[in-house]
Amino acid sequence: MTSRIVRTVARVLIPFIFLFGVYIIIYGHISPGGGFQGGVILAMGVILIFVVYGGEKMQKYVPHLSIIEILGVAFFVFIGILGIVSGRQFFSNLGTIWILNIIIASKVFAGLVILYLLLLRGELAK
Amino acid sequence: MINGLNIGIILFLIGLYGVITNKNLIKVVMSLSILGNGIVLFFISSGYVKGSFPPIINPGVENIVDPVPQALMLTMIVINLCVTALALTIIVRLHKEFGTLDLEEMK
Amino acid sequence: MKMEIIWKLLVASILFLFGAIFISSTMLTYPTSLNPNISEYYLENLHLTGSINAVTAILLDFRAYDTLGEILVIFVTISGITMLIWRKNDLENC
Amino acid sequence: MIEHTPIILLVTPLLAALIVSIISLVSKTKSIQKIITFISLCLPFFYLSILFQELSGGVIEYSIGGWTKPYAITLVIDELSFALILITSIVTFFCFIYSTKCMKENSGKFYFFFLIMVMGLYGIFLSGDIFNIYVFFELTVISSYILITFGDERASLKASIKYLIIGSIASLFFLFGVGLLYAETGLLDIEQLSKNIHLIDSQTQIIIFTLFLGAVGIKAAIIPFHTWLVDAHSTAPSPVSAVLSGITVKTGVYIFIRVFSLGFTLQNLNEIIMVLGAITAFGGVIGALIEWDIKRIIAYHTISQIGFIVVGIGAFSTMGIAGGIYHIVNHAIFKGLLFLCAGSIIYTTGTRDIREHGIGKTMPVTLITYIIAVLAISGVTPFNGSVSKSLIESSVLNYPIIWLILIFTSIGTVASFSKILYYSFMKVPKKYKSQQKYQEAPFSMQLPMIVLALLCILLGILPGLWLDNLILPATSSLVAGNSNIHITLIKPLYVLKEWIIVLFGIILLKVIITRSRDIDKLRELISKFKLNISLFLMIVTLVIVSIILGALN
Repeated sequence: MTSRIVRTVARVLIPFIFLFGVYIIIYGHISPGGGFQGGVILAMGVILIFVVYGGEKMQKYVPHLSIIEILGVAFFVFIGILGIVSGRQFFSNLGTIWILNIIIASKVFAGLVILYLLLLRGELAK
Repeated sequence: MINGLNIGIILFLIGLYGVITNKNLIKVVMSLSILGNGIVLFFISSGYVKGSFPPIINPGVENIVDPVPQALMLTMIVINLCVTALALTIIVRLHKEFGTLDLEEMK
Repeated sequence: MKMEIIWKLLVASILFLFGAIFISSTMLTYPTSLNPNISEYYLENLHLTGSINAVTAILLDFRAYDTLGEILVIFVTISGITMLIWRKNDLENC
Repeated sequence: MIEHTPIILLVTPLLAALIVSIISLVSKTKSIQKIITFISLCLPFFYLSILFQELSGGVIEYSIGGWTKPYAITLVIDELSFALILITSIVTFFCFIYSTKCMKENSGKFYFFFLIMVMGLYGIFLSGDIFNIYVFFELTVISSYILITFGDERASLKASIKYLIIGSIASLFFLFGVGLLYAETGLLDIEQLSKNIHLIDSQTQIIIFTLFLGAVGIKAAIIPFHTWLVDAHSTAPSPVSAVLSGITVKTGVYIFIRVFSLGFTLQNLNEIIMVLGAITAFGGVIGALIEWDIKRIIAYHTISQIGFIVVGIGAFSTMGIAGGIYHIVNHAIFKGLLFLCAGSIIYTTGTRDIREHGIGKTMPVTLITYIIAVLAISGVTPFNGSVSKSLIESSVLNYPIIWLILIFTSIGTVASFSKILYYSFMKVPKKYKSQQKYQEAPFSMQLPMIVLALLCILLGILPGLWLDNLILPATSSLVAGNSNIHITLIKPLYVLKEWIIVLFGIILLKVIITRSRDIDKLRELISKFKLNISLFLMIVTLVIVSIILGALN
């Protein structure tokens, strides 16, 4: 178990981390930032929770996060195909940059959290 | 002489030195990351122009840095992250199987 | 122990040689001034993408195909790690 | 819709992979996954037939996102990439059919990674953008790192991490080359780069070439960059080995052709590449002669045949390039066949050591297809290897030493494969009293072997099928000059030479069998060639190459 200082600081910091992550994602096309960066920040917030309060119990959510992963890729390809369906080229611009930002952010977020959980599991299984 | 490009090349070579001389697999993977970071520094500095602004085109902004290397490097960083994660997972498995981190001691 | 030091010195010297050749011969003539230049084209057409952040526009519009490859790399890695960590030794011999 | 065929070709395996991974989360039944994988690997043949008709009207280009051509990422299909996509489709399809029987457990995950690897291969061959090639190369190699670990547990993990370390160094070398090219020219499109590369001064060109040589050398396993290959290809499951040896290594050669035909204005490049190729061809055979593990022997031969291809490309004449590209295609077929044969032998006997097999005549299909593959890889008329090998050999007639090395390599090839034939099929091991009673492998494993063997014969009898339609047009776009090579089926002098090679090969085999104890000592010596030493030698080679080029230019 982590010390009281760490827990208190984490409790104060975590909401702001999430807020900052969401800001980075949804303002990605008009200010510095974007899907990857925001997704990584969100994932770091969650991983901070796991580190401080223990992530062992969260192993059961790995399949749910995998579904987010798969859906993220599927939506990305879908937006590419939308370009063909609308009579233009693959990945034609349809004013979709902010949607792609959100898709990528959720995908990167899910991916990094799964990565942490799996490596934690590998550590535990030793 | 001391600019981002040359420091990038030197970091690349330091990473290569680490990969060749280290026996511990974790350190080898760390050296691979250094190698990658050298390339990132090289790319970013190759697009840099002194005294210019970040590539966000607000009205009235002139002389900005080259945005293409930055975009390429975002792609490359994520790929490198994935390779590192995969390498560490395989190393965890190897350590479980052999009880050592030295590739030459694994029989 | 002595072999170790000699080996490291050897590696360091050959890499030093490599780096010397490398740095001495790459006197880059940036900023690039070739006529069909990618970044100039991207900046000229930036207003068509609906984004004023050039890096995001390149990543998600001009070169979205690269990004597709990249998110697939994440996807494959995560699936691979899932398999490697949860797998039992139940493989066919062929 | 027809103009979107290139991207649909690429998206099909991707969508199939997504569906397979969703299904593997939901249910445990394998049959749906098999059907989906089967369909998605069949469809490319349909797309390719459309593309072939379009190709007669010139190079197909498809710029993604609808931006103007040299600035957007462009999918380019010319004859070279079409030939490689076609051979990729053929080999992966038959390896999939083979794998339905021999991969029982974990197969949902297996099909997922297999499909992603196929998609990555298509992506490399389709792409006309140099950074995009890097992205898809990473996709391919990451899925192959994972596919290798499906093999035998402990050894495959070791092979995988070795491949991972060396492979990522290769990718980073490649990326550094791309970075230098971008910093110098501000371009990423291959066609535009080849028009503008003469603007770069020769010192920087040397460095760019050296970096690309390091990257491509590792990916194509040119000696001394080869140490990862034998471990990786021999520990993977056999269908994966067939794809890795047949296609994935060829991506290195493909990038090599693309980079080399960028048109570096350097002197004496051809000689350096030919020398490296000749060393690769000879060294691979030496490795194969001293091994006892069936898959390691075949994997060493991948190195040796890559050497042949590199020599052909290094000659950079019409004959050499045509021979090199045709040898890529042929090698994919017979090396795939050899690995599948090895897989079915291991499947029935359960061991990899050729001294313990003692199969005899109990597996006739495997025996006959194996003999066809051996004759093809040794370059005997009328099998497919003979055409491409004679093209490559006649392209280096100006360099007698390299020609002699290639002839010696062919002798060693015959010897090491007849070693497998002698031990696995003819000799009965001492520990068995009489001939073992083995069952032939299941039919779904026999079928791919039979088809690939028939392809070996077909491409040998009718070399014009590929050469006239795809490879000579590809060559003429790469090399200026006349593209009139007349391939007659039987040239008596060549046939005589081939049979003399076979004769010498069998004599060499006799020598090897009598001196097997010395060979074990030699193998001990070579196994001391560690990962870090090989990396060191790699850097030394690169430094030497750059110094030689610097002195000559």
